[in-house]
Amino acid sequence: MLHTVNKSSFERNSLQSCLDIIDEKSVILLLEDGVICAADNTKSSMLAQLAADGKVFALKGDVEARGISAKLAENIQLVDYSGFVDLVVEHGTAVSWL
Amino acid sequence: MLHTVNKSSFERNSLQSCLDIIDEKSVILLLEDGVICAADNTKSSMLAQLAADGKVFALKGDVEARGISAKLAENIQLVDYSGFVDLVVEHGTAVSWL
Amino acid sequence: MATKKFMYLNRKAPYGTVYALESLEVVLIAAAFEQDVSLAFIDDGVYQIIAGQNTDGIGMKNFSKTYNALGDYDINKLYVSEQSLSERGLSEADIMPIVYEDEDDDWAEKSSIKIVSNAELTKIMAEQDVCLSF
Amino acid sequence: MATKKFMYLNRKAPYGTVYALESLEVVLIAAAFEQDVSLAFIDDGVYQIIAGQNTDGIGMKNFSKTYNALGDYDINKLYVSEQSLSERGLSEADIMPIVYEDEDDDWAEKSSIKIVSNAELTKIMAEQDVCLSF
Amino acid sequence: MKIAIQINEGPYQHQASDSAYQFAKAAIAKGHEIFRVFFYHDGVNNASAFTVPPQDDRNVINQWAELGIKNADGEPELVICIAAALRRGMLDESEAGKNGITGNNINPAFRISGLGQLIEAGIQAERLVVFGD
Amino acid sequence: MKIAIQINEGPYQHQASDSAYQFAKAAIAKGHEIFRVFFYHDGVNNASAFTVPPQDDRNVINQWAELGIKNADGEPELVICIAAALRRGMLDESEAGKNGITGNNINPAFRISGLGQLIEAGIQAERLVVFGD
Repeated sequence: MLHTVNKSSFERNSLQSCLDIIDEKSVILLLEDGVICAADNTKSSMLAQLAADGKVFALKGDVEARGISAKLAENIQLVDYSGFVDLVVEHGTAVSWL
Repeated sequence: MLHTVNKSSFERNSLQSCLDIIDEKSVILLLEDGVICAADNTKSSMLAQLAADGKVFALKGDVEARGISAKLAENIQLVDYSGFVDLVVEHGTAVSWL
Repeated sequence: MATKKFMYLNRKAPYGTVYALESLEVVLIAAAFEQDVSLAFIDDGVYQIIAGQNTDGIGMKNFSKTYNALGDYDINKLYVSEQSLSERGLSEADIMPIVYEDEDDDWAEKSSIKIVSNAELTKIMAEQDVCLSF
Repeated sequence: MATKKFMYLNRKAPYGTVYALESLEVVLIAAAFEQDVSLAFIDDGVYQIIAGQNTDGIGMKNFSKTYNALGDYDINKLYVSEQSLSERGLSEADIMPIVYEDEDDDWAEKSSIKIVSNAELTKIMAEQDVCLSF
Repeated sequence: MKIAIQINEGPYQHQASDSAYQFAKAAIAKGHEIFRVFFYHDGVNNASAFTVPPQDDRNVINQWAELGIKNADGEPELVICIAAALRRGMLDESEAGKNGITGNNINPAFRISGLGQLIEAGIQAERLVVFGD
Repeated sequence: MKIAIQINEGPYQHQASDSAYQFAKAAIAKGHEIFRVFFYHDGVNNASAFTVPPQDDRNVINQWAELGIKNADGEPELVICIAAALRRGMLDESEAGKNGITGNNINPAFRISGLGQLIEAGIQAERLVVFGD
């Protein structure tokens, strides 16, 4: 499955809720304000293991818009909208944590 | 000052942000989904001391709508909209933590 | 038409936002399409089905009774997160009775509410074809 | 007309929602009213004034340069939460330069950005007459 | 006391407008004056003349209209922000004409004006209360 | 692949509609089919024929209209939920007439229909992606 998270983990609980449920075959795409979860900060440990496993993606345009391109945590993979489409196609059911 | 919080402390960080800044002369009114912060739950300790000091109010209509009238934490004072108006009048500047 | 598994993911409290009400409106329509329908109540979404809601004081429509109709529409898989309940100081006893009549068991009345662990939710989620989030 | 102290409370990241942009639009209008204006950037609001924003990839207007105009409007009290910055792995060096010319100091160019502790924010907040939240 | 209100969200999606209405009604009942209600962001959608809510639900727009919040000159003090309104497709006859749009959709209990009206409300009123998401 | 989209928020206030548009455009560019875009909740406000955004900003409604998402019969597959639309003051000529409202405000690139269209999109499309707040 593809799980999408579009809110900052500082503002909302949606990333944590996603992490509580996600299975080992799933990947996460961070978009909109959700890219704040991809920055190197005090909450980065939430995603560190999944990122190391190659399962965390962030939308490049949203990362750049928020000025955090040079501040990403390790192992975050950037994708553009075309890559977002590929993730949807490849990973089956999409679950949005709104 | 009167600080209003209208979101659940499980969903958002707004109650915590308010608590980081509030001064000893201020009171808090919980309304809308913010009344979830007034329930007796694993986050009740956030408000326990302020509530004991008589500084935490919750909007009765919102508490009843969410079915938690019998589940409130200690020392939460219920007010109706008329009481909300009184709080605004009595406590000077109103700050909304949206 | 092929049958698909539809999950309705409810994570928000009622009344503060419209999502709970309009999600329920979709579910009622969905019943006519004879798909496999599940509802998940996670996070503050558990407040949608708490007993004793009374909206007289806020001037909004109390739609909580509508959940009782779900059984009549053959929608009887309401998964409620055990973790979300307990964090909020709630338990199964706080949830309103929502029942259905089991046609495979001589129309015995059964509860549609299933309290589930995160591990169970993970498994249920993994089986879905479509997830509608609100 | 009496002068009042107006606080603009910014707690949301830019672009994900419109609040940052429309808050800035109010501030620019507010300048004409010759009130005492302060802006607070707390929580994800600190991302509103981070350097190097580039919106080419999302098709939205990059309005971050507009903060530079605030000095020309005599708006030069931008309070940024130290705690919010450090939680997010950010520091003053990550904030775009936003300056004003101090008429009381031979028009010397000074920074409008003031990094403040929670205790300082508490004090600043307590002095306000009006708080606009977005 | 003179009280002003800012509303950041539209009708039905968020409770903001409902809460603000209940607050304003209670304030008026206690003898206070609602100096102005300023609708900003999606709040401008509260002024729609086109809403048709379900018969068993409240009509958020009519509730505001019935409160009849006006100034001494009889002008409505339910004010929607022009910049926010244009962006979101809320137009009175004058704005529609200026922008070459056929049709308009503002309930006459509301009026369109600039952001200065929000600042002015903050200055003139003794309290300003913000309702949002 | 056939992909359907659900959008829960209106234009400008939230990025949801922008993100969905960029996603849809990219999907079409890769040769996928956008089976339907279903606008629910405040998402119905994306269909406004009255929006006048600032000249230096994008026009969210026109962007959708220009994508020209249609079915084999040439009908728009930008569909707004009728129940959500009526509540929020989004009316086409037919609904305005039925409800005694003078005026209508739906961009012709969109059409109003029932919630069944969302379920049908979930059944017919191979993927459904939800954009919201």
